[in-house]
Amino acid sequence: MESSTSGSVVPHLPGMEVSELSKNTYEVYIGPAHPGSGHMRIIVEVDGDIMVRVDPDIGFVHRTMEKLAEGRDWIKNIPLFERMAILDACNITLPYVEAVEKLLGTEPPERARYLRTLLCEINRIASHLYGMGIFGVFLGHSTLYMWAFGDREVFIDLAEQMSGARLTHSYPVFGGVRRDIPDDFPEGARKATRYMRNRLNEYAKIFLNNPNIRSRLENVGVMSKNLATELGIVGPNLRASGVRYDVRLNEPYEAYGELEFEIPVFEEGDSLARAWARVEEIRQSLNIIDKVVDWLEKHPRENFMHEKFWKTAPKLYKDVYTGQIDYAGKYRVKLMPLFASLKVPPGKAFARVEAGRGEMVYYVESDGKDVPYRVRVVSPSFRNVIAFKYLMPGHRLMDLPAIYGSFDYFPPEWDR
Amino acid sequence: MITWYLVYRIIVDDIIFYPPIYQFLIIPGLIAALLVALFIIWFERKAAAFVQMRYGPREIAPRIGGAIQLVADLTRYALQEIIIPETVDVLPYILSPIIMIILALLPLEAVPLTSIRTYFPIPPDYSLLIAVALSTLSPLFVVLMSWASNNKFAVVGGIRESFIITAYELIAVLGFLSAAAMTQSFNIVNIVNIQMSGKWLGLLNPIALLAVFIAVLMSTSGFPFEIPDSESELVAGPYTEYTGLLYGLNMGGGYIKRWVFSILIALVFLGGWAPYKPVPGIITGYFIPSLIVSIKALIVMAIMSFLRSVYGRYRVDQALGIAWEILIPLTLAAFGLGLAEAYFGII
Amino acid sequence: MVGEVKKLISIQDLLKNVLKDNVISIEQNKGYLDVLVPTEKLVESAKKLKDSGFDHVKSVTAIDYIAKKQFKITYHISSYLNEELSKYIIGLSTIINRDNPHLPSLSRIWVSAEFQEREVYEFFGITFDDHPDLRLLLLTPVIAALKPLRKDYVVKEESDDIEVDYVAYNTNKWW
Amino acid sequence: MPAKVALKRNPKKNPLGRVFVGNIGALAIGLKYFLDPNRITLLYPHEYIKLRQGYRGFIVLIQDKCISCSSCARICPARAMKMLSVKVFDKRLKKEMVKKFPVINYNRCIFCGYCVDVCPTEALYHVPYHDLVYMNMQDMILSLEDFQKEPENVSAKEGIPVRYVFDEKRGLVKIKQEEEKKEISQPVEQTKQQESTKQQTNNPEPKSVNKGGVNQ
Repeated sequence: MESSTSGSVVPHLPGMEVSELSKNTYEVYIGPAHPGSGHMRIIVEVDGDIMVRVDPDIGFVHRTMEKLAEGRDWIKNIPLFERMAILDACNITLPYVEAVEKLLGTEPPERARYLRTLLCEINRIASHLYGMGIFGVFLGHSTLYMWAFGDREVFIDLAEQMSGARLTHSYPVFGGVRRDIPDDFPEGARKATRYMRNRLNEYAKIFLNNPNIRSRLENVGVMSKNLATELGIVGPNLRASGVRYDVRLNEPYEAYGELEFEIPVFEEGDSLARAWARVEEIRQSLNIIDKVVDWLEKHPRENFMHEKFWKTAPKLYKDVYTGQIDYAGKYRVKLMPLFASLKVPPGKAFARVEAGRGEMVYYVESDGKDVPYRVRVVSPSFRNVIAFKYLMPGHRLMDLPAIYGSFDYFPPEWDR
Repeated sequence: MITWYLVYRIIVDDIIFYPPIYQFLIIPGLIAALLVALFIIWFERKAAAFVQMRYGPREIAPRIGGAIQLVADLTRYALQEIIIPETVDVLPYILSPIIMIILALLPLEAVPLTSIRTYFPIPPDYSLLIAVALSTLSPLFVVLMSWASNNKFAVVGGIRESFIITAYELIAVLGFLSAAAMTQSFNIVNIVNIQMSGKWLGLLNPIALLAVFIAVLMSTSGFPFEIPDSESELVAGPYTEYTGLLYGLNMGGGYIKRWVFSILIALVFLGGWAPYKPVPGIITGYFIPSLIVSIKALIVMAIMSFLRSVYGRYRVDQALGIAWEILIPLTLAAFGLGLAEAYFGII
Repeated sequence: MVGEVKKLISIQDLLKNVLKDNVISIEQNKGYLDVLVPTEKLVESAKKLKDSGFDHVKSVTAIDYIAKKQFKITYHISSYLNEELSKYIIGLSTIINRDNPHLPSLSRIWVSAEFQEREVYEFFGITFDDHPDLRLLLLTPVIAALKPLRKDYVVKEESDDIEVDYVAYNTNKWW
Repeated sequence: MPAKVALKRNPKKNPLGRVFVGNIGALAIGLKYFLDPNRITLLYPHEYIKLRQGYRGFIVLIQDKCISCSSCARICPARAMKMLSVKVFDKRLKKEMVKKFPVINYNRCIFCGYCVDVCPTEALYHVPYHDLVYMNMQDMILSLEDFQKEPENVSAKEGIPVRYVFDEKRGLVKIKQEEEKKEISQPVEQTKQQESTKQQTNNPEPKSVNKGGVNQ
């Protein structure tokens, strides 16, 4: 170690330290190459069947995104940050785009805001379904796993129609979006939402109201309102504990301020409430999709990009958008070449959105160059992980997957 | 000519249809169990796939719906290298899967599969008691296996297995014995003969059938009681350190255990070879009744397999709670119901 | 718009009332309010802010101002339980020296800062005094010793020449 | 009208009803799908999805349109697209000259499509398929000639094209292209003769995609 670090604390890895175990306890390393862990390790000390100490050991898929972002042009960071959670790609990159937009002063026009909202909600459903599927397989319920992943395909298909890619949409760009919805999108989206509403009832029957699963989840991992606040938990997990906090509610962004929808808040704070919170959120997201699609159908296809980037666009760009030249897809919004060497005025910006797993936060600092000076990313999983350390002790070892799964935790997102 | 006929008679009568060999190796023993495993594993995968928006096994023989998928899997297991970790206790590590399978098949030696006296493997007077007693042996080797593996996950799985053994055995024994209470006999032949009139004990005493059904699910770690080898926290439980053929044996051991219990359920609760009346003669007196019992057992197994696509797994303390707090009173009630039915002469 | 400005003024007043003379400066940035306090008064300010309703930390950010030989640590805090405060994000910042960087830990005040302080510690080599569990979080000791997020650790840029790619892949040195 | 909070609780049922109703409900749903399975699996490679026109698949260059502006190379987030200096004969100026053209390294490409969107003359376009195998890593760096050709759609050789359409009852329904041709009369092939012939991808998508409420 270099001398500039204070010498008193020797850095050491979790799991590699020498610690004295009491005679009765037993240390189990769950992960990283383990069917029930994902790319992480949980070091569990068990006394009999009871966990007494839980140490989440993370970083197995760390990619130094914050450092990489400092060496890349502003727009190139969008596909980079998408790799944190490709199943929630639009939500994950949106706060970065918003923060940079704050610095640039290019608020997106109305239609672009609605389009972003639409993809965000599609992503949210896909992300929740993914989480529920993993949750199902943690509890040995393979049917929910397959169902959730199968039904997620519906929403991935919707996203693909919108953006041209199944997962890595790179959809929002500074000042607007990259595509408009195709002509046949509203019909398909309405069919998909109607289908999903029925399916949610079946999910409840086979999984959430199944006595077997209920007994696994009820009163397991109870997180009180105060504990959730203290630990800074985010997302549906927070709202399952009775905290009325949702960025869409407290600081509405994009089109959320103009849409009417509910934010489900549960009181129990146990694993079952967290699972139900996701189901109810999917239901609300379906409503939002319906409303946004209605709005998009009623309004003309114009104003999808901020004036700064679209005013000087040549005729070809408009032709591509209106479908005169459509061999690479209709309604594409061409990017101006100035995006490639965009310089952002100096300043500091902070943006938050409600991503699928919770509040996604970016801090962006620019010193006027074509690369950011500092980008700080705090992903929802990163803020949820602390709950494992404080919530799990006292539960049985078999409750570990029930709690772990109920937090819908996704290692690549927190490792960044 | 006569000598060839004699050889044929010896092979058929004294070797193939010699009851201990026939029942241990052919029907319902090893060969039938293998075929059953072939079918049941295929059915389990297919049924789960039907429920789960998939096709299930298909690529190997697509015309018959991938029915011989297990053959491919077994070939793979057989050809895989058996890795024996340095830290294991080698002798019990290798022997316990093999002994487990043999012991799992042992109860089949005790049950009569026909009412013809010449085809009893052992005198059937106490056959129910003996079969149930023999069925309790093989789980011990799962515990031994986990201990010999010297792996934390295996040990935790083995401890869970031993908890489960204590939970389900009493239920299984009491459940089967409630049939004895109803018929005042431990003789399976008697029990089946009483059911010949269509009064199956499973219909007369459904509580006992349900209790035994759940106990069998517990004993063979079928869903929703797939606790010892719960994948999401224990990798593969007691079988974590096993590879290749030994792992295949372990997987097969579970199915064989379930098969043997299903045969017992078919005999005791589902009327055995009823409604067929065995007639002297090898085919009519031995082969057909054993086939009928096997088919009934197969249906029981198929129902057990279907549960995989509906349920998750219980927590170990919940499973024990279900066993000790709900099922044991229920089996006692079933025992009482059986006694009452016997007393009032319903049977 | 006028209402918003008024509210901003009121939150600034609130901060001034709560922190009194601890504040060096309050700066309105895009999306958050930056409150700069001296390092020795960080813990005291944090306690006061927590008592006034800011109950969790959203992000702990360290920024390396290599030209000024300074680190700026910002705790982005907000509230869950107080609906009025949850609309605002306060950046509680302090500036520390780049040589032998250390500052008091706020994990005992806000538990939600615990893992994020660990992360800052391993990426910048900034020590948090009195942290309950200061260990590496994401990196291995070898990488953490390089203090990768400091500005003097420079990531090698990729070449813009496709010939470099050809050569690299042909010699199997694509990594 | 902004969002509002809706307070909810876990659904409660009396314990006895929970055991019976819950178990029977779960088993009934299981049986329902066992008897009437809703399969969405794609039997790849016997079938392959015929993707929409706008799909961001492999990228092809139309050299005639390229004005060598390097925008694509500068915006590429993965540095997959780089400029290559080539000697070409300029028709307008009627002389040999060195010009820069983009080539792509598919080892790096992440198919974000920025290059296609940023190209001021639409000299780049996506083909709507992405399943392709290269034998080694060197082959994945395309030469200028390869980059102008549409890559071969390998799955089209082996499989039959299918398409998924949305359905209210079954979510996604797989329909085979042949069946579809019978059901919906195929609209006349798009006339794209005004464009370069190279850009003709195989079978442009029919315009009426989800119009027929197709049930299996």
